[in-house]
Amino acid sequence: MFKRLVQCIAVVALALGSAAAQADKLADILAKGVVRIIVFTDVPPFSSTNVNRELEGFDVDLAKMVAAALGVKLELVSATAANRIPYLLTDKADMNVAAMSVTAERAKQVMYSAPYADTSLAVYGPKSISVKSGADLGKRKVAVAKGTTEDIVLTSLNTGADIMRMEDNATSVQAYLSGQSQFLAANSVVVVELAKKNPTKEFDFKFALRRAPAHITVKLGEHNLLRWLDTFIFQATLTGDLDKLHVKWLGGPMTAPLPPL
Amino acid sequence: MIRELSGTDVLYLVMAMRWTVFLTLLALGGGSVVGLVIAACGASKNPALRYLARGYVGFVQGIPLLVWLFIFYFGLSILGYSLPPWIAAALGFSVYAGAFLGEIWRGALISIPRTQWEAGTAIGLTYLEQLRHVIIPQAVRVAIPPTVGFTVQLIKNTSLAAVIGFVELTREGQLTTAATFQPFAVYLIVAALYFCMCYPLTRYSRALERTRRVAR
Amino acid sequence: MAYTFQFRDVFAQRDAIVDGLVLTLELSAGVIALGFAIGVMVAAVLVYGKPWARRIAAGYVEVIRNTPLLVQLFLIFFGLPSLGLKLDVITASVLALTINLGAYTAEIVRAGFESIPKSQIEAGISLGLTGPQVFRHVVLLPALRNVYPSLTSQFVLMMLATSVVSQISAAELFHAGSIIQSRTFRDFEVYTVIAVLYLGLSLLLRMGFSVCYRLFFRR
Amino acid sequence: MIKKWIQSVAVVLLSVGLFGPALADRFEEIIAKGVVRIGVPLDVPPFGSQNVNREAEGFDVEMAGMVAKALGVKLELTQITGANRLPFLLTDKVDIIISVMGLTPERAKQIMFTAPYANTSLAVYGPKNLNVKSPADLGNYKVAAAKGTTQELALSAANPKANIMRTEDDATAAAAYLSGQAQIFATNSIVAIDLAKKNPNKEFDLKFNIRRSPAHMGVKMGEHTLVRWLDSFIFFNTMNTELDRLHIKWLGRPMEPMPAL
Repeated sequence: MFKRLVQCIAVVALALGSAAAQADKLADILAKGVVRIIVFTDVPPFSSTNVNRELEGFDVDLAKMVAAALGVKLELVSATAANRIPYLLTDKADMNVAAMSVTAERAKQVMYSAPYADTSLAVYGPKSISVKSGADLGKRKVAVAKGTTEDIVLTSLNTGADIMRMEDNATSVQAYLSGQSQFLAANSVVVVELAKKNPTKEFDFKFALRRAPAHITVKLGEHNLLRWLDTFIFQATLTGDLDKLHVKWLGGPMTAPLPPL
Repeated sequence: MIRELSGTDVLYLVMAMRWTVFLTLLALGGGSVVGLVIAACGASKNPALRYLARGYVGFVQGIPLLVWLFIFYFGLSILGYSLPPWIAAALGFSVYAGAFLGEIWRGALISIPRTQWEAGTAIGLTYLEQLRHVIIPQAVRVAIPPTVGFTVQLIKNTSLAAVIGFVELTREGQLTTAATFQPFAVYLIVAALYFCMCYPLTRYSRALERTRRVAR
Repeated sequence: MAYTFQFRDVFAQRDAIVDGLVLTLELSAGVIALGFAIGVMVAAVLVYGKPWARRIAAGYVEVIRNTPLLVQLFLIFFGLPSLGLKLDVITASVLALTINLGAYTAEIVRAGFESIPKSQIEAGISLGLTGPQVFRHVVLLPALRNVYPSLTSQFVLMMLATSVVSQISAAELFHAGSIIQSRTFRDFEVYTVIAVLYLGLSLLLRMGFSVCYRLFFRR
Repeated sequence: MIKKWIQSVAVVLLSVGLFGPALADRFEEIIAKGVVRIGVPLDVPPFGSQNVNREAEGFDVEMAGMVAKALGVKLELTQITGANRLPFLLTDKVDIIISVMGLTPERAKQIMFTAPYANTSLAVYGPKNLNVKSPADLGNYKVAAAKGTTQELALSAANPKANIMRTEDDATAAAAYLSGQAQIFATNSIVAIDLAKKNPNKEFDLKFNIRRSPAHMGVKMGEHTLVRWLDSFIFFNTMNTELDRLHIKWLGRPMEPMPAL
């Protein structure tokens, strides 16, 4: 009798459990009490390891806020730019807080939340050269990491400038620091960090290529979770918590209200 | 936006009393049915039935009335049975009033001396017949004053039906308060109206009790 | 329709619930003790007092029993300050609940007193007992025994009724529940937890009272 | 053998019964039935209250009428309270709640919020001689606030040590302040202005603003078509200045731009 009762309960629990797991990611997270969030390990100031090999940065703080607001435990999953989407799609994580900006291409695979961090892509150079738009660049050299959004936007401007398409961010920065190029096209956040480390070099803002806000992403079809994240970001914007993260990690408050998604 | 408390408000408060009365009647009707069963079980010779009645009373009285209304209106909805508010209220109040009435009436039944039962048995009546012809007529006299007393409490407790959408006297008072921001004045009026409903009943129960005592 | 119960958010705030539970217990204990004392005194006045005292006592009982507890609470909390007497939340709560319970208790105990035949009292006096002795042994204890079930029912009801003081922000069990409810929107979970706790409290109280019964009335 | 068979039947029945084919989409259901059931408060002026003839009126009530009209269906208003609005929504007794709900990520785990439709701001009031300029200055002063409201939540979060008197509703909080049971009163700015007019001998000095507190509609978790429609409805009515008209009519001032959800 007792055994049968236990069996029955087990059956019900199983039915409930499995159904909940299939039903919906948000319900699933709440039921398990753990949220698994993808962050970078090598993109300061968004997420990188400190001297004690602990992850820290804007995204890490935000991930903590997400877990706290959900009332569940946080499990950070570190990933690279290349595998952050596959991790999400194969259910190795529930969401991606890895400074991802919107492209129509990526939006075919993942869903974007409202933007949470305000960064922009811009062209920087020495103070002495007056440049206010792409046309002012003339035939000067601009270093850029190839295939990035900076590269795509700068190329599409068709300025006639000499675009030095370097292998990655680090080499394009090196090209600018060594004087091989007069200008550098990069993310504003990266430039803030660079300026701190290289006080002798001038990083004067010339003109903006475009704003590139960062978004949280979830698997296609997880509407409940996405709506929750939008709500969370709305609230964090309103209470000023997001602004605090901007000041702490990006060196200044949010410039303007982020555009809605 | 905040308006003054006016005579019309008082009029509407008076009119809200009809819901209070309706809900009270609903509770008394349903509660009597449940209460009779509980009282009969509680006064029976079968110990299992007695325990059942006692368990029911302890369980029901231990849970706030608000929760009972919640269970019948929202709880059943979760299970897929959606009831109209007044049926949910009728069920919730019946369960609740049944426990109290059952307890009161059980007390009245067992206050009838054993010898009366034995006399019934002696002339060959069954348990139900004994109840009907011998015990209940006597017990009713004992039971009426506390029953009326409980009705007075019930009248005030119907205010909890606001949680499932009824606008009876207390809720009407709350709504008026919200629009006028004068809780003090509004609740004094509400108190006076409750007093008008309850006091005559209390007087009546007093009178009944006196005649009973005289009769004894 | 299916609803998935999620108790995590509710249990995350168990400290508030425990604090509320403790306050409900304290309030109930204090109010039952005080209300009982007042009730016995008023009942004595009702049955054995002088006519004018009887009338005052009857007036008190009628007014309290025929008006809602919430209104009595509001009068004490919001009304008295205009007369210059400002009571804090807990004092006002205890006062309102005590006055309320006193009236109900008086009514019940009065019935008990009246169930004691005059002849018994006369017998007590003729045995040479003093007035207080007669009151205690011949009137009070037997009277209480007669009305014990309704008396304890009333006390349990009072425990449940303490929830009304949440209206003026006393942080008892129901208040804790509704705060959590308004934060998490987990209404069903909160109400379930609160209902179970109240049920537990009332069962405990009933057990306590039946132990008391054995202690006092079955020597 | 039979036992096992019964078990599997039970499992199937359970999973079908509890998590069977998803219920029809609520939005389509509303259109098909020709009725939308909306829960509004009647105890929160100026959003919802009864006028002297017991007709429902207020910002939320008018909003509900606009929603029904835009959907082209009949409106069925249900009066709800803070204590029962969620059960009404979760047990399908109403389709939408329009009841000056403030959004929090915690609440968003249970229902979905639309874009904001009304802009209110919450503030703290007191007598002139009290020197209070921020939540930190509250010290031991007793602050009356209706429990579960955004002002109460925000104050509790800003200063967990504040001596907050959590009353049943706004009217009770006002009574506490007027009777002197509380020294400070946290409420909606509109309510405070009205109260100050009615009680000229009591001081309602603005101490500090707590925060903006937009109001959102709520729908059941998973009703994405409905929430998207409501978002579009709100966007549309922002653009054609209908929302602005409602703000002026009920809140006495035009709408300020609101953050997007």
